[in-house]
Amino acid sequence: MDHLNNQSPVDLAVNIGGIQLANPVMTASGTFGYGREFAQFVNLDAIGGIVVKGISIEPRAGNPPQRIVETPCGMLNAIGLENVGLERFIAQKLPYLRSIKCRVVVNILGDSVEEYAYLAEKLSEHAGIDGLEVNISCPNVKKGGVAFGTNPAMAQAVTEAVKKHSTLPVIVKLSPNVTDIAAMAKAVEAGGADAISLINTLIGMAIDIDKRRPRLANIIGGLSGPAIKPIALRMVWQVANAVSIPVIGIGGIGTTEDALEFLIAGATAVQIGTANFYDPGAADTIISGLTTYLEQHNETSLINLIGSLDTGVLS
Amino acid sequence: MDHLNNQSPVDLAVNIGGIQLANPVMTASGTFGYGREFAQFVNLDAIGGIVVKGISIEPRAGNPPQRIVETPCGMLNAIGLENVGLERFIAQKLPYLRSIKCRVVVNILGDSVEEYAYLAEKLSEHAGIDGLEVNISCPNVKKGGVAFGTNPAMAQAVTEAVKKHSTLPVIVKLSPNVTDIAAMAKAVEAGGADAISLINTLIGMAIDIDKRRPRLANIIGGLSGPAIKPIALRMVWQVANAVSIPVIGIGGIGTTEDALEFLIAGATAVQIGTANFYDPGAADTIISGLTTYLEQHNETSLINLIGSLDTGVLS
Amino acid sequence: MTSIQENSRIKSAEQITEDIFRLTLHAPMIVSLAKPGQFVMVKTSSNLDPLLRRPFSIHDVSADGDLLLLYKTIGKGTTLLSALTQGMSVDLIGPLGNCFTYSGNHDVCLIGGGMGIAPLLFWARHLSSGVTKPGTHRVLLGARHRRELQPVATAFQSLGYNVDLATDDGSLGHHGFVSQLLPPILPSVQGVYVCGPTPLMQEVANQCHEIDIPCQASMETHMACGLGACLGCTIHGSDGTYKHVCKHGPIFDAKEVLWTI
Amino acid sequence: MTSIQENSRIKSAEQITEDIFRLTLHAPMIVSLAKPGQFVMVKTSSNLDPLLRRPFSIHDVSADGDLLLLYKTIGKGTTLLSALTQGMSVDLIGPLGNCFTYSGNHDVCLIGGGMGIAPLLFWARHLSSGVTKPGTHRVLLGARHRRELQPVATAFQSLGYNVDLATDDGSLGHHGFVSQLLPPILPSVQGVYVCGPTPLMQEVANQCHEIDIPCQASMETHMACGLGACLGCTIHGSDGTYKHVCKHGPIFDAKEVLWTI
Ligand SMILES: Cc1cc2nc3c(=O)[nH]c(=O)nc-3n(C[C@H](O)[C@H](O)[C@H](O)COP(=O)(O)OP(=O)(O)OC[C@H]3O[C@@H](n4cnc5c(N)ncnc54)[C@H](O)[C@@H]3O)c2cc1C
Ligand SMILES: Cc1cc2nc3c(=O)[nH]c(=O)nc-3n(C[C@H](O)[C@H](O)[C@H](O)COP(=O)(O)OP(=O)(O)OC[C@H]3O[C@@H](n4cnc5c(N)ncnc54)[C@H](O)[C@@H]3O)c2cc1C
Ligand SMILES: Cc1cc2nc3c(=O)[nH]c(=O)nc-3n(C[C@H](O)[C@H](O)[C@H](O)COP(=O)(O)O)c2cc1C
Ligand SMILES: Cc1cc2nc3c(=O)[nH]c(=O)nc-3n(C[C@H](O)[C@H](O)[C@H](O)COP(=O)(O)O)c2cc1C
Ligand code: FES
Ligand code: FES
Repeated sequence: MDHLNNQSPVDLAVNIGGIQLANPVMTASGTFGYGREFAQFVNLDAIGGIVVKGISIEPRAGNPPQRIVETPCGMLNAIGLENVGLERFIAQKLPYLRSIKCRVVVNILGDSVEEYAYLAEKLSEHAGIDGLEVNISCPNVKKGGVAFGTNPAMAQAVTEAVKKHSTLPVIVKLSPNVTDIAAMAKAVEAGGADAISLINTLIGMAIDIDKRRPRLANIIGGLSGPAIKPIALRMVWQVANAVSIPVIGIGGIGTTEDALEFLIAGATAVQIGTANFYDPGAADTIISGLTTYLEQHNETSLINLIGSLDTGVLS
Repeated sequence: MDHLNNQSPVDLAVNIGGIQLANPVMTASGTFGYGREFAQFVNLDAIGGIVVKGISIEPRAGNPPQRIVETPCGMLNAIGLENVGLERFIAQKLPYLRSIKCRVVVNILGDSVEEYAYLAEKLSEHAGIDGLEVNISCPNVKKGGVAFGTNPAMAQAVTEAVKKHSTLPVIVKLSPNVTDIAAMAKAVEAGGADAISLINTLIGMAIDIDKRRPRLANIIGGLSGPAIKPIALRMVWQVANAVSIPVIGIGGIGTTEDALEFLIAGATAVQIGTANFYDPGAADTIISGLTTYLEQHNETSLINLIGSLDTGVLS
Repeated sequence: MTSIQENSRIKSAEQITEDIFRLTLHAPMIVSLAKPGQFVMVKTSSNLDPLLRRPFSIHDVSADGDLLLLYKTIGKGTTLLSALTQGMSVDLIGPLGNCFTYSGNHDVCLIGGGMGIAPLLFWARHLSSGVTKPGTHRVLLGARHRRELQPVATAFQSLGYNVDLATDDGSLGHHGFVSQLLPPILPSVQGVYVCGPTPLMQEVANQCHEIDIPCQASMETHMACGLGACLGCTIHGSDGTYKHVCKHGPIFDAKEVLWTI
Repeated sequence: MTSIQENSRIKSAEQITEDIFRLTLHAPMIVSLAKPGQFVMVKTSSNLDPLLRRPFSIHDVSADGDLLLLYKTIGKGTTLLSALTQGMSVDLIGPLGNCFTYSGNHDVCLIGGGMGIAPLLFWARHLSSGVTKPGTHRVLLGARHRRELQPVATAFQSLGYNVDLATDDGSLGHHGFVSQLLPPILPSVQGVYVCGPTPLMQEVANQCHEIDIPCQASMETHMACGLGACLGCTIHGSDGTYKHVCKHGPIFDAKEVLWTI
């Protein structure tokens, strides 16, 4: 555990359903490539964990352009789950990830429960992977394309299948596009999830008023960035209060203050997403910012902070 | 219909379920007071319509402070439905509203189906009210506090009750905090709604990291402003495609371009909310901006624009 | 009261200390309407972040239409404001809220702490141009350090006021809280006007309450609109109701405010 | 290729026309790594709106570490950039993407339209310092009006190039599209480099394709990261795959690009 060495008397280490992280700062799937892209901007060895771009069994080409649109304090993306596929991930991306010290979580996606199960099984065979993150925001083609993540029973089924076929800790990543996020969280907890991460993107849209066409070729896309932070924080708080497994907070986190809000709300770790695009050193900045905050507040361990929100009578 | 007089050859008039508006620009409930507050900043006679702050049967004091928090490109509010109540609304606010030329829509809220029905009945007795907007984002106290707007059957029941007790056109205002907005829209259409407006605020949260307390006394609040525009636009597009009654687009609209996106997506009118706070002349600016856009695009009638989105194969 | 939107031009932007600034804006229309104690809502950015306007007391006005703000950089909005320079324009809405009132012909005391000093200069100017002479009123001002206090105090002195000062570090005047200067003075005045941090205002309100001297306090709260439309700017009233600072205030009779929360 | 984050200082901010600007940034670390055709991602705001960095070609570099950008104000980000003045700092990430390549010892033609001229100056400087003399290469530049074209063309001329010009309104050089200047020249060159609006690049790519002359085109697309991480910056490749402009480009062999879409 050499990566836990720390000059500061402050202990940032956390455990996410069996994955021991040197600190709670991870990078979110689809926003940090396969790590290497950021080697010049952050100390990859010092990050709590990297969640790689979502992997499917076969490579996917993704959606036609235009794939991204900037929105007020946010962005829409409709990448269409472009990825190199399982085989090339293992052959071409995993070796580099293995060479860095931080924890590596592989985000997986599929069109059916079977595909998730297959990915879980295959990835469990490889060293250098510390956990799986199950992206359930994908459409279930066998159920008419309804997203796994919008139906508690389907979400539970995927979770069970992945757990059954994998020896790795399993994080299930929730979609925010639901009426009752706590119900979704309870379903995946019942399905055996070791941890929950949230939120994935909110579904949004943008229109080119001169062409009177959607800006995204896919018409709709996923909204991310600071704009969604208040929604993400609310959901993380609700989920942390609804389940007893660890929760990873995601959504608009770009500063130490943002990360602290999620930790105080009950997240055991956080993931930095869109912020990596405009501030590629964000993870580093936040890790040292957390240390400073703890020192200033005379806390020796970050654990004390988690879920420390005081909701007693306010005036 | 003297307010339809217009020097420009461009016709901005629209009809919302029986309410004839000189132009599609309305102001959103809770963001424009009772009109008078903005008399110095906009030409109230020229606005399409004003939706007044939500009215309950009895006056409500609202939530303790802190009630508002700024967020990236947005704000959270937890006003707690503070309002003067039915009686004082009619005695003190309605006379002024009657004196201005634009259409007046009264936003109503209640804790039970019966309360909505009562309000609908009483308000129908007064001249100077052109329509009702039913805020179903409120908790149904008889159903354990689940919001009317998150359950299609409950939403339909409220709509039916209001329709039955009112002679006025009824707009039902949807909550965005649901998995399937189209299902909600269809339910209120089935309940007899004359029009649908959306979106109300998204539930969010903010934390004071030094006090480790929620910033809002109410813990959670409603997110509004430009941050939510992409979500609102997507929902308006989905709803406009799901129902055949007119749709009013709301959410983060602050510029002519924003309003045009919603109209092209299928909204027959728009409401300006949070933008009134930072740009109190926004409604005026947008009305003249719409005229300019139509002139530049050689359109004589705004109607042609509504739902003109071309989602044919994109590349 | 009438308020308008006015695009003002920066005539000067002075940095007083590291984090305190004085901005002179040419805003003749707002100035012509302004009364002491009122505030303006300032657009600090041309973009959507920060989204909302920021409220600032009208620090002073001049006969030729200048409006002064005295402010401290504490976050996004004030930091952006501090980067503006002479000649640039600033969008204002104002004047907003109610104003200080003076029932005439007796001596009063103005007490300001930190940026709470801001509205008091305009009020002092108004009082000095009225029925009474400045010399008979009292002005007590407090701040962290002399650097912060001196330039602001000078403005009161040049109106002819006798000003008593206090600093947290003793670098100018009394070493301690400005409220500690009040007890000996209180019996000789018939009214008090206070603005500053809540503990200061509460302490002054208490002192006044004890010997039944009228006290007006200028309250701060989070605001979205400043226009009475959002209902966001509540404080607790002593009668159990909520008060809206932008509409019922910002100036309140100290007795109307529930100070204990 | 290596890229870094560098906080550059503005050495000069020139306004060329109403909407065209030239920014000279001191960015010695990026300059030391930069190759012609590469771009930088520029933070245009200190706040969260606009959120994303903006991509700009490296227009030119100097031996003492200056990096030039040539840009047109079209929206939020570029408008904010245009308000920056000498001495202010600008956060850059770069150099990013691949670069123009020259296989040596033959004559080539550089064609730029509008802001597409930007990357060509750095490339022209590079070519002129290499094996061949500037005089034997051709440079064709087009823009809307002489005001826009003249100052930029001068920079190429001072490198020793013979520059042919075209303007949309005929105010300087050929009255019409710059691509119309190419046909007589094409047979005498062995390579073409083009950057500009898509119709221009497509037209040039077609002309080159017909007589089988290699053509490199600098492509534009919406980018979130510039680092190969977001996968947002796709264009259609002629082989049916998607290409990522920030990683596979921005310079593409014109044959690799599907121009018909
Ligand atoms: C009626 C009134 C008059 C004021 N007059 C002055 C003055 O003359 N000089 C001066 O320096 N300050 C004054 N303030 C406080 C000033 O409005 C805040 O310091 C300012 O809004 C901070 O903005 P920011 O973006 O820098 O801070 P941030 O912390 O980034 O602001 C975040 C949000 O919190 C709000 N906020 C932060 N601090 C305060 C505060 N103390 N009171 C109310 N809202 C706050 C902001 O308006 C914004 O919505 C006044 C406040 C009110 C209500
Ligand atoms: C590799 C590359 C090099 C470029 N080099 C130059 C240059 O040297 N000079 C120059 O003037 N412009 C250049 N551009 C275009 C420049 O990036 C855009 O003009 C700029 O991003 C517009 O930003 P804005 O905020 O002003 O416009 P807005 O319209 O407000 O931007 C909204 C969004 O659209 C994107 N966008 C807008 N226009 C374009 C465009 N043409 N290409 C890609 N994305 C766009 C923005 O990046 C932003 O995400 C280049 C683009 C790329 C991809
Ligand atoms: C360009 C882009 C690609 C993404 N790809 C994935 C993905 O492959 N799998 C996944 O689970 N989430 C993906 N996400 C979602 C992010 O991991 C994250 O949940 C979301 O962006 C919210 O966090 P943020 O606001 O910090 O970006 C992607 C997000 C973006 C912006
Ligand atoms: C301060 C505030 C108060 C509001 N009060 C009400 C209300 O009483 N009834 C209602 O239906 N919606 C209310 N809303 C929601 C708005 O009418 C609107 O639906 C929402 O703010 C989204 O639009 P916007 O992003 O343009 O603000 C309120 C919003 C705000 C910000
Ligand atoms: S600030 Fe909006 S009502 Fe007072
Ligand atoms: S811009 Fe992000 S991958 Fe190219």
